[in-house]
Amino acid sequence: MIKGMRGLSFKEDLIFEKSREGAKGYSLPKLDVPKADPAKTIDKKFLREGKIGLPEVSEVDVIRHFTKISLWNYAVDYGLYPLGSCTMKYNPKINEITSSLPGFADAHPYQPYSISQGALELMYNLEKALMEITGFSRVSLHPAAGAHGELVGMMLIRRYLEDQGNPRKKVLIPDSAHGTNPASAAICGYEAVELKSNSEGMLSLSDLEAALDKDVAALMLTNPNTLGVFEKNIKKICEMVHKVGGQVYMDGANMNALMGIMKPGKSGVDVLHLNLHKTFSTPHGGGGPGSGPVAVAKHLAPYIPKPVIEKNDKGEFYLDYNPEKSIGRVRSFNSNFAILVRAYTYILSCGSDGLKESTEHAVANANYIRKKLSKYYDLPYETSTLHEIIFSDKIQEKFGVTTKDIAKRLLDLGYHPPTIYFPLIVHGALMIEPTESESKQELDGFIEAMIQIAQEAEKEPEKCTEAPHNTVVGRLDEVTAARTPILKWEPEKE
Amino acid sequence: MIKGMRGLSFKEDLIFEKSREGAKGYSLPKLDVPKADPAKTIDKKFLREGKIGLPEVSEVDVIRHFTKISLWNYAVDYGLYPLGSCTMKYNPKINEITSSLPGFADAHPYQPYSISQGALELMYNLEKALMEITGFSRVSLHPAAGAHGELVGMMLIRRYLEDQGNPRKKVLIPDSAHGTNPASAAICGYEAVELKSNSEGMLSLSDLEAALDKDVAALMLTNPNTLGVFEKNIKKICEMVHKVGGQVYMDGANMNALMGIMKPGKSGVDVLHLNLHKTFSTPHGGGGPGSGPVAVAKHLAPYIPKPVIEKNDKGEFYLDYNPEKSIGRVRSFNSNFAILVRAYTYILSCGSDGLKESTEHAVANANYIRKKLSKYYDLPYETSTLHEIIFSDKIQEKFGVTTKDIAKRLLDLGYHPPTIYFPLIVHGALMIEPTESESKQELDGFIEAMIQIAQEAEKEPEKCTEAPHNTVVGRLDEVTAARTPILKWEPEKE
Amino acid sequence: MKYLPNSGKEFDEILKEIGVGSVDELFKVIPEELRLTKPLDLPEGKSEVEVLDILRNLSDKTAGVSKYSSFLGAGAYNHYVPTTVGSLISRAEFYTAYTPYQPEVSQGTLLAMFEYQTMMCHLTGMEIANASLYDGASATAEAVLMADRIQRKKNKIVMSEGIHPEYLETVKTYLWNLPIEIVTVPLQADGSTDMNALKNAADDSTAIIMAQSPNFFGVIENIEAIAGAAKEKKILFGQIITEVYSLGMLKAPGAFGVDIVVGEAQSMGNKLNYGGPYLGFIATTDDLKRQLPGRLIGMTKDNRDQRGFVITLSTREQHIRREKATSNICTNEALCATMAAIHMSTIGEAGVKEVAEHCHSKAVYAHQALEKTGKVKFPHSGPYFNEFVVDVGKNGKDIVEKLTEKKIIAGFPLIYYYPERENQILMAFTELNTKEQIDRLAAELGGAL
Amino acid sequence: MKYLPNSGKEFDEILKEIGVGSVDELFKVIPEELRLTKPLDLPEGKSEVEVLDILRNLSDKTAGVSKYSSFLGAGAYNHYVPTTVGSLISRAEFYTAYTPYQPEVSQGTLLAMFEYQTMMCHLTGMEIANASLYDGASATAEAVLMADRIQRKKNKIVMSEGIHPEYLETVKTYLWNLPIEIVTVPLQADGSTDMNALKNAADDSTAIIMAQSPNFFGVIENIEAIAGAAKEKKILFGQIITEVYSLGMLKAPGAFGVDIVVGEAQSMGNKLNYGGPYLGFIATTDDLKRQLPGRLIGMTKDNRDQRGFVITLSTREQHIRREKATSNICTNEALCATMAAIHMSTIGEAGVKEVAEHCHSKAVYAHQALEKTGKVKFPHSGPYFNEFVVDVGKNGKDIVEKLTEKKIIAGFPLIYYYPERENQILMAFTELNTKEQIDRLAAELGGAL
Ligand SMILES: Cc1ncc(COP(=O)(O)O)c(C=O)c1O
Ligand SMILES: Cc1ncc(COP(=O)(O)O)c(C=O)c1O
Repeated sequence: MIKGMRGLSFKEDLIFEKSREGAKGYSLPKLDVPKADPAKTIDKKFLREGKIGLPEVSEVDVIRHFTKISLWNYAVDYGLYPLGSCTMKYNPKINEITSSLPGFADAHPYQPYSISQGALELMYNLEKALMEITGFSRVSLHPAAGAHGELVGMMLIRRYLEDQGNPRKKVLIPDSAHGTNPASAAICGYEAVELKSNSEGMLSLSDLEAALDKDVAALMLTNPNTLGVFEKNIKKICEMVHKVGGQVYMDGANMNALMGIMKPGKSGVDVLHLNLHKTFSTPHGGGGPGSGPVAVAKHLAPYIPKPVIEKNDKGEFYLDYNPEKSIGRVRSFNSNFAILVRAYTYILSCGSDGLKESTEHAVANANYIRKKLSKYYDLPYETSTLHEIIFSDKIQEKFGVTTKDIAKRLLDLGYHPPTIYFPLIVHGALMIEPTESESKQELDGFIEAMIQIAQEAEKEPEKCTEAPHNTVVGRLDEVTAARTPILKWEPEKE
Repeated sequence: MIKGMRGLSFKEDLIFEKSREGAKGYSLPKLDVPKADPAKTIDKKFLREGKIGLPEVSEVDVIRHFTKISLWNYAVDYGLYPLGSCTMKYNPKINEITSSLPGFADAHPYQPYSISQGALELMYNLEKALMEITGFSRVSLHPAAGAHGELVGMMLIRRYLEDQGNPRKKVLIPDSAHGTNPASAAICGYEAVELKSNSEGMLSLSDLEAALDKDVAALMLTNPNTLGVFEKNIKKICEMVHKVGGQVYMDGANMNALMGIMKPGKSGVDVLHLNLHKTFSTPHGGGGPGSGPVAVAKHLAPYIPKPVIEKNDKGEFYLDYNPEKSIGRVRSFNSNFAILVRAYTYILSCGSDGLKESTEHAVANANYIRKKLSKYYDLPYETSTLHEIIFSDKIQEKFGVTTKDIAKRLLDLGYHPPTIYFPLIVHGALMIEPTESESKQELDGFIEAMIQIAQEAEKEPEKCTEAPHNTVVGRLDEVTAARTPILKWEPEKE
Repeated sequence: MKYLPNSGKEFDEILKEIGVGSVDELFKVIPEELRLTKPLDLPEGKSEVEVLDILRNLSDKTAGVSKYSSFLGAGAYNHYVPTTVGSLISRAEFYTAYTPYQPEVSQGTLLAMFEYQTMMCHLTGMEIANASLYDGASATAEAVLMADRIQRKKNKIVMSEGIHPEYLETVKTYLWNLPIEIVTVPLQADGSTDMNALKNAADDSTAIIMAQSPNFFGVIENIEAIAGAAKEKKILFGQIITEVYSLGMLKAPGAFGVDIVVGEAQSMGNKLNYGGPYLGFIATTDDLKRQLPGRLIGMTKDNRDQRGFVITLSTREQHIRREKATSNICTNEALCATMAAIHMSTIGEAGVKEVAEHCHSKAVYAHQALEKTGKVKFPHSGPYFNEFVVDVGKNGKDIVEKLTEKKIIAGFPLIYYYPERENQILMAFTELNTKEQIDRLAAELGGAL
Repeated sequence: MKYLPNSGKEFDEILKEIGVGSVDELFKVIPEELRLTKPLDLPEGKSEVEVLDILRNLSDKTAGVSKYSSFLGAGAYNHYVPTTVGSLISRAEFYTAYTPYQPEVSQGTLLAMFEYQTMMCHLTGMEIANASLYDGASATAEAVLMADRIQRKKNKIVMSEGIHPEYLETVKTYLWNLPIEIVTVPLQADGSTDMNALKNAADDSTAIIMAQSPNFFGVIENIEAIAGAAKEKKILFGQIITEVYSLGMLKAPGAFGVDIVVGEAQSMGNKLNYGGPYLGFIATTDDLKRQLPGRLIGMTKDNRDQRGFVITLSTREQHIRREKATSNICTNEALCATMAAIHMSTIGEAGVKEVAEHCHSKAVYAHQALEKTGKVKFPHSGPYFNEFVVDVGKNGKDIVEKLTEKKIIAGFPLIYYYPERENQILMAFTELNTKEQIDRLAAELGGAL
């Protein structure tokens, strides 16, 4: 069954447009100390005068405003959200409960260790679990997202190489890599050098060989890569990079294809980041917060960001603020802790058996879609894939229907589109990652929709090129948005 | 701004249709005691064999199913819900938090008093607050809803009259009364006698006089009545009923028009029920649960249902299971406690000042609508009204547009319709109660929509008669539903 | 905190538009003498922070059973509720909607109710089930009133003394005012209803026989025999159930020809809530549907030939039928039923059976563990599902209070309702009671005796 | 508990359809030698009941500050969060959505972000604000990198020592690998940045001056003077704010010509969460917008001429610009920003000012109460908003631990970052600290000294 249809929706103004002078949505306890006159201690010129410009609305206004606009979103709890690389798996409800337990939610990062043992123990245990899952020697939970993890990983490599005598200059990055890879390398002071993928969608060993020299600090490799293809030469690749004294960084955004099946740490990789908000089921929140722990081989362990969690002889947990070789701080406080609670909950729930089965289901689901849709959509790479599959719009383009049109038409039919136009090396890419969270029923609905679109592209292309029709807004003009940016609300001038 | 528009919605099967053998949405801890074989102690013929017939689905299936179908509902958190008599006011979010505090949510009704003092204190305090608000001598929190309160109220009257020597036979009920009034009287073994309203929409004193005799056990009066009209002769009415030895029962469903303004207990009334799920902001939950406390004058206090809450010398709260004259139990355990927590929270939040202001805003809002719409819709009674206003479809009917059509068209425009065809004495009634929760903005949107409908009725009546157009389902065939009732799901036979 | 969206300015505009000079004018229709001249004697409104403080404080003065080892049942059970229930029920679309009188914008509630009805039919083995009643006790009273309507000329009700005492009391209160006689039937030594006494009590003037199984004392009744006796005399038979999880193990009442199944479905996804709101249910056979109290949801089509759901058979209900309605019920327990539907969907076919198996196994284990202490007796020998009576040889209330100090709530002291059972405690076991809790119960109880 | 909707049967069907005999075949592309031969060394999966038990247990071993009288601030503040925030943010539509790459089905997130951007502009007095960065510290590093891009030829950064030590450290870590020099400027006796030293440090090669106000020690800096000095030398000036509620009382940085305002907006509706996730923010002037890191939401029209919102200026971002992007950030803190938007909508214009007033009044009261004990000193005389340093004359860490036993968390012992401030405690006051709490702090602290 194709899900999409039309129904009742609601218009809604901006919260500023609902503002009425004197309306109030809060109340505070009466001030129980004398009201201080700030002008007594603070120079008047530093005191605010006049309006700030925040809304003045009541509680019911706030509730209705955000409730109604929330209905304009698509969400994992509505259905399949097959964004390749983004791993939009289902977010178990228990995670939301554990992460808001009062001991966690109300804990101040600087409160004494004596009253923080549970939180510290959780972080300690999570580190250990991630070490086991990835096969590495140490994990840092600091990074706030995947890209942050990449940056930290590159910093670790740089500091390590520096200690070896030379930080080097270049980082090799396959052309299929996520944009954050070169950006992270750049912030770390490296020149990003692109490596072409071969016809199998893998890193070419000969190209790699050609690129490797003493200036190479690292190779950043995603595995399975963003084509869903496992870099089967990974061991060899690591050996080659190590031979010239470089390090191998693995982007672990696709760990959902590997958990319980193989450990990157055992394939020669030196450092890896995880996206807890992908592989470990923490919700994406419309773009964050996430968490991007970094797992490292033994030689990099001394460099991880501070503070680090340790356990003393008495079994008490504490933070070591001054580990000797640490690269230093990469953020304030300890971590995106509430995200860690969710990931830890997930690991406990799934367990050893469940994590592996998740991987198996994720890969099976992706291959099922591959099988079912390859009659209708062009498959740019024939190579076997794991947890995601990339099609292109080659067939539909002939009828004037592009990837974007396919995506917009999918909205009408009630499904979130796949990741589009990424990886960049596939023209008009449609990158589909169903994850293990989808039932065959849901996949079949999506497949049916995709087939319908393939047929429409041929017979009634306008259905696609003019899509979406069902959504509260139609296709949005992104060009004008960028050309004359309106980045904040202003009352309409009449 | 009229709110309604069309947008993306989702089809969804029944949960049974999503069931797949072997799918699971739960997991239990491993059984830590030996697995007992029931056949050892229970005669086999009493043991279940084969399937129960419950769904087999996963957690994500459950979440998506109920999330998606929830989107087919209109809710107070979407906007105005002007159901007259039902008082759909906004439900403050704090109520949901306090009512799910662990000490309340996980408390067993039979747990020892020593560990239940907080819950008992809350009930005790709530009784006191409701006594103050209504002006009565005692309150019973047992009734689970308004109608239950009515029944209990009538039982109190009957038991009291019995103790006076004669339970009597008849209960007088104005024709404008809610259906629960005669139904409650009937269950209590009384004959319901209807009294006609006069041209002002009030109880006619002469008709009352004529109906009063020694067989009259009680008059059930709603005040303000369901026309929104205050029975200004209430004192006189009570005197008249009392004179023949009858009792006066007041349906307090409309207390939102009186809180902080007048106390029914001081107007001569003997017993009153409240709807906490109306006046005291507890959510309606798609039809319940509610709570319908009964407030009584002194002479009825000894009769209230058991158990009753008391406080001993040490200031400890307990339940008296055996008050001598109690009518007995009317339900299991103590009350719809979680609803009481919400109502108590609301009373604390609003306070003396807030309750009164709520009433004022509720009445002002209703009169604002009255003023704005009386040019477009027929006003069957000219009498001043308080918190609700009744129009009829007299003007629109001429164009073939009935109350039902107006209601269905309102759905398209994004507003929940008023209560329709009630009170029964108004032909094609539209009973509008905005409550105090609505801003002028929201009222203006509704008024605009109502005016548009009035115009459509004249110019394009099919827009109304064929409405709703925007909702996921169109007008439903209620006649067939009642003629050949399908009351449970059965797999389609092919 | 006031929940008034209109600012002072807007409020003034509204008054001006209405044409009144002050808000008091709006209340002129209320005679002066009745209007309050001073504010209600209640504290002033408080902020969220303060109200939360007060309520948290009260909650802290009340122990949730999850902080204890609790063996309380007696009609309200502490079961595992999956996180799906709380997560979904907190959607405003469910909890801030009204009764689905406008079906086109209420399909969510209507479908959930329809699914709930279907699940209750499957659990009980009956043909139709309504969309909820207040609670088990009042639902039982409704069942009796229903039988009285069906069996117009019969004016006697026979009730087993194995029925929950509060349900019995409630029925008595409801029937006090009506010309219906109630006859109760005692239990025999094994704890089940005395069949001879029942057969003697039930005669041609009997409208319905009511029995609970598992009964209040945990004993599984011989439903087959009671149903047989009722059928023989053309009397209706109504079975009460307070622990619906028993239906995961026991044969559905429908299989024995029970006419009305009624009771409390709190076990399905509803929290203990210090006694309410809970979920009264009633299920019956197709031919009795027009006498059923309460709301029913039916399937139908819309004018676009799509499937849809509506409130149906409402000519039974008070808003149409007034004093001739099958019940005065209006607001029911829809949200509790929705929770039950979510619960039963999540736990599902396998889960309901597995939970039942766990409950039973824990009870059997506890029975053995308590027996081993050598300090208690079991007054009833009849089969049980997850609840049984223990005679502790001393005042049960005292013993329960004593153990409460050790963080164990041993059960319900029967003395509250049965003076003759002074030394007896009713104990219930669910999947949430661990072996360790039960061992501790046996040890501490043994120690206290 | 496994979150796998497909039953065994369906899974087999899928494998069959794919054409593999077993699931292992799907992994054949991974070299045999890399494939695990034994399960991960982790416990087996657990049920919800067990997992909740474990996590509750860990939570119970961690005290939320609400169970204490807490005077901790230092970059993370315990403010009142209205119930609207939790209630709305738990809507799956917000928290289970991805980055709004498909704007037609993401207008909810996009509009919330657009509103958040607007509010941050108003609070800071700046022209544009982005849709969030990770946290205050990394946001500060981003601001410095931004300045470096703008002032291409300048390679020096001047930073006040009044900046949060963790922010300073983070900037150092970020810049370690780049050819940028960091010069820090000490504070003067009153606790504010030494203006002479600052003027000396800032020269033609300086890209940006960074200062925090109120600074880490709670002292309000002379933003006007610093901005003036920066302007004079054509240097950018970036102000860091960790307690955005101060903006309810203090003049917006924009009014002083600050170029970049950056920091931590956790105070707006975000829980303490033991340190994260929080809400990094950055705001700047219109002419610098193309150098801004992170996501920006813009208003536009759809093909039906309706208003709508999209991610915009994304040519700055890594997914388009790769190594030339203004930042590597991808996932940000959108949900935290949504919480802030809900918070600022609920608290609103009047509330933000009133909360600020309460915070300040409590701090002033506490200052007096502590002074009265006669046992403490205040090292800094500069003006403060809601936070100040107290010298307790003994090791601050010891004192904090001592008071913790009395359910008071007196503040942050500065010795963690400043060995020379061994006896100093940084104390913060918010609207949630009652007079009674403050009186107890003064009494107990007095007693402990
Ligand atoms: C392959 C890959 N690498 C890195 C990232 C960056 O992760 P984050 O968005 O958490 O910063 C992503 C995120 O989409 C990704 O898909
Ligand atoms: C006037 C009036 N009386 C009584 C009732 C019955 O209350 P409840 O639905 O809580 O049983 C209602 C409910 O709509 C009502 O409006």
